[in-house]
Amino acid sequence: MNVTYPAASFRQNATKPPASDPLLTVQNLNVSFGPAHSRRAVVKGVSFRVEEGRCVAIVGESGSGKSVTARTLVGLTGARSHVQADRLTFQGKNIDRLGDREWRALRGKRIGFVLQDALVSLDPLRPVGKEIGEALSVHRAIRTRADLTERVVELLNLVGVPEPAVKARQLPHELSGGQRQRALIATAIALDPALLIADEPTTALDVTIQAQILDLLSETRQRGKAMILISHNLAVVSQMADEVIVMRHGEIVEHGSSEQIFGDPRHDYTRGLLKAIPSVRSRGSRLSSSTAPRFISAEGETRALTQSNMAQRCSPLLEAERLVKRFRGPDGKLRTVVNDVSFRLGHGETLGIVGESGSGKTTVARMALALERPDQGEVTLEGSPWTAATEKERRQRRSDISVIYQDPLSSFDPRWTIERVIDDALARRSGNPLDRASRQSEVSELLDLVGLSPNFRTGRPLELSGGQRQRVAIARAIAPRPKIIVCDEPVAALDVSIQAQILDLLGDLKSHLRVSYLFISHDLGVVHHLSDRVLVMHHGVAVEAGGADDVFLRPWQPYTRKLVAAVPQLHFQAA
Amino acid sequence: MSFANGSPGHTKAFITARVLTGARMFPVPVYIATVFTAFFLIAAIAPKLLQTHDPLALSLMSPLRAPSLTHWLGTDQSGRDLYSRIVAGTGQSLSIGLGATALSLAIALILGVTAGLSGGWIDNVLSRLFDALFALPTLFLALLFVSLLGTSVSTLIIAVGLGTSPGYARMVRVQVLRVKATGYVEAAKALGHSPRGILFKHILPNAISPLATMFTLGIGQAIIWASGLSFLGLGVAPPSSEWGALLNAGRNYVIYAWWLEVMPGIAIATFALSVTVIGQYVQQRLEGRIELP
Amino acid sequence: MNAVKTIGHQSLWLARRLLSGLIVVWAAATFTFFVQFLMPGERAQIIFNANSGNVGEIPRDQLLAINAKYGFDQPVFVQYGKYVRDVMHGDLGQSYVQYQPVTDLIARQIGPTIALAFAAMLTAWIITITTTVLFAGRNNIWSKALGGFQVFLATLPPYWLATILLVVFAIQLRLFPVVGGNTLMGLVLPTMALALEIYGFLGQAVLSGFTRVLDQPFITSSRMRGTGDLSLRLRHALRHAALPGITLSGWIIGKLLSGAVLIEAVFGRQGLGGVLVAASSTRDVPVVSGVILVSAALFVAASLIVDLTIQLVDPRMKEA
Amino acid sequence: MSKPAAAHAAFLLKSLNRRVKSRAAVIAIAMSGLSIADPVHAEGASAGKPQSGGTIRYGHFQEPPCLYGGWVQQWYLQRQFSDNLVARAEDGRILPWLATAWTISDDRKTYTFQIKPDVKFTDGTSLDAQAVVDNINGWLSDSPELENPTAGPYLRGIFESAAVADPLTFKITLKTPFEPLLNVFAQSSQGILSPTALKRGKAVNCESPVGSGPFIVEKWNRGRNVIFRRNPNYNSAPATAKHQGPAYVEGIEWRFLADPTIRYGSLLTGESDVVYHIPAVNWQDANSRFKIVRHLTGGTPLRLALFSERPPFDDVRVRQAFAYASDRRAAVQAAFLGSLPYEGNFALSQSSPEYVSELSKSYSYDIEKANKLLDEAGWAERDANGIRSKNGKALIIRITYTNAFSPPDGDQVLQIIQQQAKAAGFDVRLQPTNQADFWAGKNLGPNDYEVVPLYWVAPGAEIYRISYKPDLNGVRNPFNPSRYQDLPLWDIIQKAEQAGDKAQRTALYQQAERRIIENAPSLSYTVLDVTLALADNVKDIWLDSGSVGEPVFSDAYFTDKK
Repeated sequence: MNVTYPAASFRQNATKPPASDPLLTVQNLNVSFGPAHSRRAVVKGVSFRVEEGRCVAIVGESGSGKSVTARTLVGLTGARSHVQADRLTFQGKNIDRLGDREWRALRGKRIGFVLQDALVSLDPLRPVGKEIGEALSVHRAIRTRADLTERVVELLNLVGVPEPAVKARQLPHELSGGQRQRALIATAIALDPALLIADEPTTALDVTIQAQILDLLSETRQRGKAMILISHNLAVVSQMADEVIVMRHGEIVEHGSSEQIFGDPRHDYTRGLLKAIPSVRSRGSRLSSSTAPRFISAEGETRALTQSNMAQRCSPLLEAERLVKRFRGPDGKLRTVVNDVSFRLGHGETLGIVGESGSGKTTVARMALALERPDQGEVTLEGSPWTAATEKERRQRRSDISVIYQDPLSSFDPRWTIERVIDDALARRSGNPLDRASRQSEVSELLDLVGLSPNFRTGRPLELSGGQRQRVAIARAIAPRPKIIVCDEPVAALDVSIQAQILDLLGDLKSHLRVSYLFISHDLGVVHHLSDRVLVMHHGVAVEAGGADDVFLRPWQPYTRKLVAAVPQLHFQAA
Repeated sequence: MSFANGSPGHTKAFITARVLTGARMFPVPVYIATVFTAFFLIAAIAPKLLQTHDPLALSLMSPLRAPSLTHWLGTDQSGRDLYSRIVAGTGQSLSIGLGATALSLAIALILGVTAGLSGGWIDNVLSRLFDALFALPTLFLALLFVSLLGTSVSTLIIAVGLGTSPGYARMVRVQVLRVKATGYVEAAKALGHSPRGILFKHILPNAISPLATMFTLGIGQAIIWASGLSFLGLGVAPPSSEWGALLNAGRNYVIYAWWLEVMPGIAIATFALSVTVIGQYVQQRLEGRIELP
Repeated sequence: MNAVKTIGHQSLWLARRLLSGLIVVWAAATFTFFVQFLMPGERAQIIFNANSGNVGEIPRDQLLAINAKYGFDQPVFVQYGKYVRDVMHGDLGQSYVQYQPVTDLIARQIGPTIALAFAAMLTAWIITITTTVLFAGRNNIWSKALGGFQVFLATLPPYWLATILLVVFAIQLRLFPVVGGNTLMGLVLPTMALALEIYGFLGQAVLSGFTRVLDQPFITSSRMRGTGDLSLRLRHALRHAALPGITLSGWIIGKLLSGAVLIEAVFGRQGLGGVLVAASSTRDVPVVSGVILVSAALFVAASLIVDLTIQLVDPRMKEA
Repeated sequence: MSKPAAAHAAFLLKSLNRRVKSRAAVIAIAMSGLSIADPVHAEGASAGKPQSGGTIRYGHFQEPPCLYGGWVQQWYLQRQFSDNLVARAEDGRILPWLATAWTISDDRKTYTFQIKPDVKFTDGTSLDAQAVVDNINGWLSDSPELENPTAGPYLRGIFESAAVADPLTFKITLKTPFEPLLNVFAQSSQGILSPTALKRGKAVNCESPVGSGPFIVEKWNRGRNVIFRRNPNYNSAPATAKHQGPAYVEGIEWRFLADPTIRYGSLLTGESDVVYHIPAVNWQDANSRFKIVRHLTGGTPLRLALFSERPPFDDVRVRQAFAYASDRRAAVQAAFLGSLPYEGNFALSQSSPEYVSELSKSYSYDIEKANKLLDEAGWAERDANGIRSKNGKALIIRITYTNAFSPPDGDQVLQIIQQQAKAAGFDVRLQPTNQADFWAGKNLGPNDYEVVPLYWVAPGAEIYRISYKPDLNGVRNPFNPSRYQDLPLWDIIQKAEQAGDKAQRTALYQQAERRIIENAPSLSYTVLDVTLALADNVKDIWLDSGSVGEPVFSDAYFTDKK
């Protein structure tokens, strides 16, 4: 029996007392992995219930046990797992100890499951129609081949896939991202299950597509089906859920109605999570609970204090002039990826570039770094040619502009220690070169600056967590004392609390080192939180540019409007 | 671990798991393989330490004796101790395997790195060359060399070395291309490092380290090829006790003195298996540390 | 409209592949032509010795006659040009020892070798698919043992295995004929010997692919639809896991042919093996070169088939 | 390869090819006690009436590049599809075959042959005097298509002409008398082939030769077998045959099973009816299970030729010492496991009529004699390992041999000799040479070896003409790898060849034989054999002991086939 959340408190939290037996009851669920001697508990004493027609959301960061909890309900926790519960009933039937055959009868037919990212959740070698048909034929719901085809088309139609008969014969990669996700949902609702579990159904999707998929899920719910929604995205959850369960480290930290959780979060963790979401409101404030680090580097402080910036602000640090970039596609055709994009980045300024996948924002970043040569137009750095210069000429000036990637791991030589990674960047610092000893002490200072203990010096990138890696990447980026740091989706792969820490760190460094950021992200909230000015890209074109507030709060381009509207908002924002 | 798929922590958890597994477990087969490899290395370097009899001493009174306590693996038609002969042949077999693999990798490295780095028409020409050589079966190439140059240990080494090199050369090229495209090479470029510096600091070390595994795996295969030639009577001839030559000689006795055929074969297989197990283990370790899954 | 474009794309691809295949064969021909100059001594003398005519001192005029007959008296590049032209016309030259053209010699012997190679490849695939589907990713002792067994098979010398199989199953147990000839029963043991080695490599590739695929989200996704395990393995996982195996099958054509030759030698089977071993022993270079060229062409053809098969299994490849 | 070296290699190649290829040399087997005189004839009488039918599955050893020619492996095949002019009985008598009668002129230079009437080649061409004359002229012509590498070395320089007298009569004229002429004609390589077919060119003939013999080549599946079909019109069996008329069996499947394990295994499992050659290790087993038919070939036995052109073997005492220094009798026993007898007479094989049996005891193991001879010859100094030297040059003996085709039974003898000769102070070094290298003359240059093993098969002592002809008038004898030059010996050989009286001829050949033994240009250890193992239900397969032991299947029949 779970001590923290006894059954009694559970009842109290439930908004409506159950009229009859709930659809699903989970009581004191424990799941652990590994062999008996080194068993690792991932779900600890979790209890909840789902009533007919209700949507229960489970939120939490990676490793919180939310996905495992969901998978327990379809008996798919894996061969090495150990599941134990006081009570586990579905439709009044005990599903605690089911055999393989009984589980199979349940899956798809009574409980539908939607995974994230249809590109990998649909068999890439089978037509989507077959995948949908599989759900039908496995449970022998359909007799003839013709009926099957007909029903598949019907289902695709139902989930809003255009030209369903054609699409049914196509492979997943031939469909657009949204259509794919719709098809995946179709596989789950094919047999009209009583419960639909959606595990991060919109995570890999662009924000506009995400909005459509959420609409589709809402429709499903409106047909009276119960739903469990698993997500790390609180905003998404706030739009859909009747009840919210917040999980951390395998335990439920808070459980309540949507209104209560978002309007009046009781637990510190929940509050922290809500606060960590970057948005327009969070601008200028800290997202994480950490305090600003003490900055040791005297020189940096001096620079921060003494440099008069007004004069420099006038002449742009980096200027991109009508950039055009084309790539040859696999079919041999030229594709214009960036089309006539211009921008300026001033001293100490942060320019956010926002856009959905394929909008060309990363290519712009690479051209700013002169890693890609524009087909037309040029980038100038402090007024002198940058992309037009030869690589040899650029090499000396490269220390002026650094980069932080989305995936820091691949940007580290896996054989190198953290110390060597940073030392290598320090050696590039222009001006008076540092000797070996001072570089060593500098490495420690830089690690300290990004909030890592000197113990990490000897570690290797693979041994670090995602947030730690990104901190090392930042340390490397600032080591040569750059004037500009290009950040290409630096927090896209991180959990919201880690994301908050990294964003805070970036903010702290900006004010401390007086660098300028060229900040690329798909996340409008993140961009809005950090940027002074914003450039919105769509299909390679800069559709709108301006001050961050202007663009996000008063967009005048239809695309920008659509984009802003599609961002899920927290419905019950704490005051 | 299938449950973790798709969640943001997947990659991290996966890698951590692998690193931990690698660090904790040193599987039993690897222990056994190491012991065998050590045995064969000693046999190659100091065969006298392991021999129980003089491998060349005839004992006309005890021909074709089955394995026993005196003759662990039996005796051959001249009463020579088979175990001691296998030990005596280890040096030659191993040096053929090592020599051929080293030659093969040397060719592969020079040409593969050149192709991978230069790109353009040089890459095209070299790649076609690898394709053409790759299309020629190793054994056939070896036979061509035998028919051209006659048989000798050096012909064997050249033939097997050349025959196996295109496969490695392709691999080296792909490795160089892979490393060239990694984030850290770009990061180094963005830091303003020179191409030369990047080549020596990043590309070469990272492209070559997977080849260490190939080297161990290659030795076993090279020995199998070379002994295949001896087996066809086109390699090393008796009275040398190179393993393939022993197999070739043992074949005629196989109905009545099975050990003469079975034991040298087991020696080859054991050695090849041992180095393969070690090679694969090292590969796994390297993958856990170096390559992303 | 779209279909037309795809066909155009496809035939362009095919044309490019054929051209590069031709280049590979041409390069192999060039290689075998020039490499023969590595042979120490005069070719005419070697031909003479190999024919073991009844003369002690080799008269100069006889040598000249041989030189004239094989065209050795012409400049190297003229010889090369003729050689390449002949090869393109399917003429691989004249054997130094056998009284017949190399092309005829190979044409007569290649059948059984290809039959053996094909049977072995097929068998290897059947064993691969069976064992993989049955045991892969089961997380039990069999699943682990399978990987070890495959590594073991891959490190066995195939000719040795063949000898053991021959003695045990044909001579001792008498389950199969010793002199198989071209009968089906006679094909069983050679096929098994070769197939087990190939399986060692193929099985490893497919097994690791299969195990990886079983971890893929779309497999989990399908499980969540209630799909049974066997059906998952057969309908989803196998197809993906087969891809690396198919690629590997193309790469190991050379290994397959080499193995076939060794195994033919063990079983005394008719085929290229006998030709090749006899030719190498008698320095009959045109025959050895001819066999090498033919196997290069086979390799090229096999890679083409492999690529087409991959496109069939994975339609995404068509666009790449 | 330099020219002289190549030329030098060539003579070895010829002779060694035969040794190597016939392989019998190395693995031949004969239980010393076994009666081998004429097993077939002895038991032939006991068999019932032969029945027709069945195909003999014969597991042979090696596959030649052509179905006829100068190599003994080709003779075996040619014996099946062609007939010879005359036959030779085992005791040396010449008997009629295609020639029903012949006369020899008083000056012993002109032979007149009568041909059997109504004989036809299997392509329909009639076998008449013209056909035979065409054959003989072809053998001795310069045409590479027609020349006969066996008849050539015997008859070139002796033969003058062959001419047709009438359709069934022809004459051969010689420049000098040559008594072994009919012996030469009796060997299968001198089988008469259809002149019509010969016009098709060598490549076609190699594939499908046409003779008048008991079997017809139906198909040669290279790498696998030769299918022989019975010649239904066969009417020209030799006088040595057990019956006239077509063969009893329908055909022969002549399989090439080079691997001894497979060959013997196929007999064990009943997949072959007859196999050639039993490996030493299986010899005892084979004798307990199967009927063994064996012929020890005539001509020179398996021997080690000692290179006598330069030191150390230019001194006859060193050659003799090397012979005394090794216990070859023990070596043969160990290597062949009793399947082959020891033979000490290296001049002539025991099945040749001119064989002197007491010579087989020459040079028995005597280490003291060996030491004495070496001391006398000046090889008196010995180093720490006991190796002798003279004027600072060590007594090194290099033996070049090839084992590409052979199991190590024979090589083992060499390894044993190596060990034993060391006691007398010889430093024997083995130079195993691959077949491919052997063709190229590796280890065979004039300064590359001291010893090389070889043999040459023939019915009798006429082989001396080939093996011991010295280099005359600047023409080098390529078939004498000992380089042993003995003009008086050549005189004796020529006298023997011209001696019309048989007793006198035999005496002269035996004189030559003794002289060869005395001078020790070679030393021997065992004999060459042709051995077949037969399944129980096959009868009357015999070896043509009058020639070189070719297997004969035309009288064979199955006891259990309908």
